Amino acid sequence: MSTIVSLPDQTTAALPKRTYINNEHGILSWLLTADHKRIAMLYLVSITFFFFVGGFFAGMVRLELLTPAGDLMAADTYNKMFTMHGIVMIFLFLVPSVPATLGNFLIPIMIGAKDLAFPKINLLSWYLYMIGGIFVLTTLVLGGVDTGWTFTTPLSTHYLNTHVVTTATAIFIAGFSSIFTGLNFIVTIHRMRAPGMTWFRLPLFVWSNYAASVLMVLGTPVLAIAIVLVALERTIGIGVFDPTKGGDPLLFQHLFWFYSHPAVYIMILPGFGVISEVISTFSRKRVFGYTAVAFSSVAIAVFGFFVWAHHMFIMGVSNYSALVFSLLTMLVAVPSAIKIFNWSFTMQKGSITFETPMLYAFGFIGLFTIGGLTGVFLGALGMDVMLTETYFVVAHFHFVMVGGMLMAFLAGIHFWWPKLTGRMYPESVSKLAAIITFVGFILTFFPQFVVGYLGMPRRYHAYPPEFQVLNVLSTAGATVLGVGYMLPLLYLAWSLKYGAIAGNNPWQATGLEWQIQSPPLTENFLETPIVDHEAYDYEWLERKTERELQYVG
Amino acid sequence: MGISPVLWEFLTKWLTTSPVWPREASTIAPWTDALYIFLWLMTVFGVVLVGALLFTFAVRYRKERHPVAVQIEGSTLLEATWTIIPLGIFLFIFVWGAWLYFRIYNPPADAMQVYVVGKQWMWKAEHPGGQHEINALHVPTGRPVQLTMISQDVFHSYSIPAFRVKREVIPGRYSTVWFNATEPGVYHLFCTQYCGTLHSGMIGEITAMRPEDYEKWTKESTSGMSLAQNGERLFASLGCNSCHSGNAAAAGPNLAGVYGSKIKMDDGSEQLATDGWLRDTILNPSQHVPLGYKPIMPTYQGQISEEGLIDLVEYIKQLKNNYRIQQTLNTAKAEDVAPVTPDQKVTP
Amino acid sequence: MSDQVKTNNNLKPVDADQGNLDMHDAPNVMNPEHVAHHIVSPTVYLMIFGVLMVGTALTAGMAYVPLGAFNAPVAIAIACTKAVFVVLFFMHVKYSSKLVKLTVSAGFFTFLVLCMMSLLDYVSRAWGRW
Amino acid sequence: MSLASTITHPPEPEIHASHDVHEHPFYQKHHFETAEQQREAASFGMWLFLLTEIMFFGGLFFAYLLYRNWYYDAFVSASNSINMVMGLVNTIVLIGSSFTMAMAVWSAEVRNKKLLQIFLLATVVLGFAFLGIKSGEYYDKFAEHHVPGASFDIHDFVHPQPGTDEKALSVDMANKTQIFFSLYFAMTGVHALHMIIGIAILIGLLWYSRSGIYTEGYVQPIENFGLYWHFVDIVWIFLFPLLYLINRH
Repeated sequence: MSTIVSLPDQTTAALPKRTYINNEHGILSWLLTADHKRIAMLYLVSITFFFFVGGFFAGMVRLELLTPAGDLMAADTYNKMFTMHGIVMIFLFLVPSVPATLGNFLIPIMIGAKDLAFPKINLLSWYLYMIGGIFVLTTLVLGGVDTGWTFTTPLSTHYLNTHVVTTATAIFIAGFSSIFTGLNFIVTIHRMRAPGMTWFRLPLFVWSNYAASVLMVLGTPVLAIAIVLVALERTIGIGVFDPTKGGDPLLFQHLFWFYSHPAVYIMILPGFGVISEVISTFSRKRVFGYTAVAFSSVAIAVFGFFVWAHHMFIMGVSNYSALVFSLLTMLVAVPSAIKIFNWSFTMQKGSITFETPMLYAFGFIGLFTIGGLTGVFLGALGMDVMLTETYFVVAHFHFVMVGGMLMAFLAGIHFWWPKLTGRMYPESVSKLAAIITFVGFILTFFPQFVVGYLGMPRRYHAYPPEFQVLNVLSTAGATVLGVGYMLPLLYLAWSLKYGAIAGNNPWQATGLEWQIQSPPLTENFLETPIVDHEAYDYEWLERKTERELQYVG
Repeated sequence: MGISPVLWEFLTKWLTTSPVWPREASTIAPWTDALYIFLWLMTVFGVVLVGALLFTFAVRYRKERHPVAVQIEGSTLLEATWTIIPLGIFLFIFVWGAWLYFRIYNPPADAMQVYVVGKQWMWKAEHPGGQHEINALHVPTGRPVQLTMISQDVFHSYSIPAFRVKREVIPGRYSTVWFNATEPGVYHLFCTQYCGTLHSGMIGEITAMRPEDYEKWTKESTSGMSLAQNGERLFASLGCNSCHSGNAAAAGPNLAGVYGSKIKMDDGSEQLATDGWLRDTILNPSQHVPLGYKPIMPTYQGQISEEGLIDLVEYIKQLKNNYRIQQTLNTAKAEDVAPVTPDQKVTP
Repeated sequence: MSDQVKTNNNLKPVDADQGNLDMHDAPNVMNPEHVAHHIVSPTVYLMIFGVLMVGTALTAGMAYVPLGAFNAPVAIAIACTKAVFVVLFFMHVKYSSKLVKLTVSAGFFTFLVLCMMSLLDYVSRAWGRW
Repeated sequence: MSLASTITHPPEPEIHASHDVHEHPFYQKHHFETAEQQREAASFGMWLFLLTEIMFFGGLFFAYLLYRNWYYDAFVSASNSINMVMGLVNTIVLIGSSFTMAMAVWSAEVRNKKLLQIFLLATVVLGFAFLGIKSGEYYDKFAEHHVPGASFDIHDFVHPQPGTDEKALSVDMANKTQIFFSLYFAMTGVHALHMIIGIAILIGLLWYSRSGIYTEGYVQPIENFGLYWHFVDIVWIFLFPLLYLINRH
């Protein structure tokens, strides 16, 4: 099979002498760094850690559900397991995953800047993330929390004896980490673009991270205040959400979902950006309908703020407002459809090769299509009555977040691994991992659609025996999925030392990040680059390569 | 070559006992299923379409066959196509879904009433005739049944998958759901909103019975006191009757026939007397002062349980005239109002 | 090297679209079209301070005038006026770039979305039988 | 050397060392092209942060809006029970501190170190004055058992002091005053927290202003802090009528 990978001659190639990695030495040079690339690496290590922590809880949940009886662990232990799974995965993995690692590393380079606008705030946001993470781990050590990641009042405020306030603090702090990341990105993208780098020359990865950042900045504070009020209600006993004092528990739901619905776009939008880059590169073709894809990201960000009450259709919002929110939910589905078709048509008349990131991107498109369309099920009012709070929701959410976001994250990690580290990952084993992940994913989550329509509620510790077969399939799939996620951890670690030297531009991609050495210098560019070409202009790349050959020759 | 017994058992179990489609046991179920099937057809269509595009392009334009890419900017016509067509489909689904939603949550006027109180971690059902059930509900087939539900503590959710209905049970206010069972049988009842440690234990059985069987069951399981009778006793023991006596000079308004009517308030607004409104007037009387009355009614917040409130609401709903109230006034002791079965306690 | 930087300064914005989306984005090496740093004079500050004091007196006084349902809108209107003065002059938004103006309005817009879309639920709960 | 190849083939680091030949102000960070770019980035960043603050307070303001409409009578009585004069004085103090802060920014812009320090100090003093009055108010509420929680008591609202023209609330409505006080303490508490953080930063700025960096062109920290301080002022401009002035009589 043909490939576009063009590596330097391995016998003579070496990593660049001076890179952001070897610029300074010692643990302090990492912990006190202001370099966005180093902070990205710190994030990469920490979110990987928390991903496997969250994955462990997921494994325990699946293991418990192997049998209908609640026999592996006690009910409250199980409740703690899925709560910790949700909190760790959402606040400590999904929200920061692509933006804080790949976005942090690449956005300044892609727009031709030397760093993010506020390097110290960038470092601060990593520390806030870590403090949030430590609070979550503290909760674990103290005995866990069992509110579910949604913190439904009055359950979380009055009826649980677990460490709700510690967890609330964790989420509050981690929330500020994400606010600062988003703030930094927005300022950087507005103010730090290189000469000639107009808005419509930005790579789509930058557009989608920009849209996600807007959501972070505007949405997260509302979650923060809601969580503060929950903590105050638990500790002091104020009564804003307490029905016995005249408060409205639905107000908490409104405030919570005002953030937490846009939060799913915070999670998925950067993934969209990765897929745009990957599909374009391996099709050697400009993204079909660049402006449509860019504006659909913005449209998702804007519409994302108008649909939150679709999480509350049966919770007692008025039926009239349910109608409005359902209609708006249908509208927000359209930009995602636009993206899917544009990615597909990007491949048309391309010159396609099938490296690992491309396989993950294929997986992403397939799974995200299912995940997105099953979201329409839940947005349709009458259907939502049957499906909400069942495993159908769980399956839908995981199709979007794991099938979509995690696939995109892995695609991105493989795609930019040569840039991050200067070395290639091993191609064949990574392809195998991509396929295992895909198969394991389908096996894990597809049965959950079926069992969800049968009526199996989510967050159930024990369930009626007739649901067992589907649950067994799901648990079996989770095992496969686990292998699929362990593999990249192992071979990527291996490649740090033994991977082939990647050279500047192994994929022959057009982004500015591929025009500099890998791994990059601390200052990214020696001279501020001047951009005189559109994004994904492969002809420009060809001309440039020719010129360089002449120049060198 | 023998097959592993574990695998064998798994396979047979799979084939024999594992449903992949929930039973259709209410009038709404086929409609929900129709939308569900339509949505899956749309999903399959979408996935096949995208899959076919990806596959065709991947085969036709792979590097071996198509070494040089042709750069295409995009196409406004195509963009418009895949904006407008999905939008049309989604809007069609919106209309269908909204129609179904209003069908599910808009109860027919003649529906039979059952009250449900949710608490950690059990469901209490109360029939107007005085039948009390825990984690169970008996309903007749062929007749619309409306549940009026409230939670004593946290959010719960009353879900009957076989009937395709579900509604959140909220602390502090009534929510309702209705269904019309078609098939006699025993069905799952789940609490689907996470409600604490024993969330997965908050389950029960819905028994749909033929109307004649249901009649029989009603007779056999009555406690002897209807909810309205309980309500009447509470009404007297709490002293409600002293003001709401129906006399022209009474300090409180006449309650007979009040249910379902629109009431003029002293702030000029009109309020509709629903179940939830009646409940709220007992707990927050100062927010519901009718025109021409003084805000003198004390609150009964914390003095009546949700079950007691249901009894009172049911009593007021059934008051067609003031005869019963007059009766309670004429009786010296509240306890003597109605015959009391020994095992029934007045809910304080 | 410095030669090259100088030639960069002469480079005109390449894309006409640049101006439309964001009047003010490219780094200022390239794009001289940014709002000059405007120093607001103490006289202006003092005048605004006076306006705010008058507003405070007015809002406190109006609270004692029985206007029925109009007390709240009047109080909010006065508060909004005061806030606009602070934003425009103390916070220099009057002299700032369009981007800052856009940011301020985006904040209030999102706040309005939160209020209006939630109120949509609360207001319509009382309608109809369910 | 073509432009494109500059990007691709960076010159050797040795050459690079001599790059920074043109003059930069001492406060310009290396990753900005000009001081002006840095200033605008910082100011835009501050505005974005204030955007998040709007949404942070926004959740509280929405809760207030909702419950005020639900429990208007309780809100009126509870609002009348808090000391309006203290609130008014605090409004004047805070607007005054906003004025001195604006003057501090001006002093930095015209590079007058002495004036800058005076105005910063005045802002600190006024900030403390605000907090002092606020804590007096909190103390009153505490003594009256108006702090939500276990010791909350509705007696004052059910049986108002004779002699005042305060309307007696029925018990069920009086219970709702707890929601007012919950919001009162949450809103003024979060606001006071912002004041405390602000004063801490102010003291820091005052300390560093001794070296004169802010009066030699590096106006940005003063200016950005000014934005924050004015924002806190704006929040109070709304809190004052909303919490203290509901249907006063």
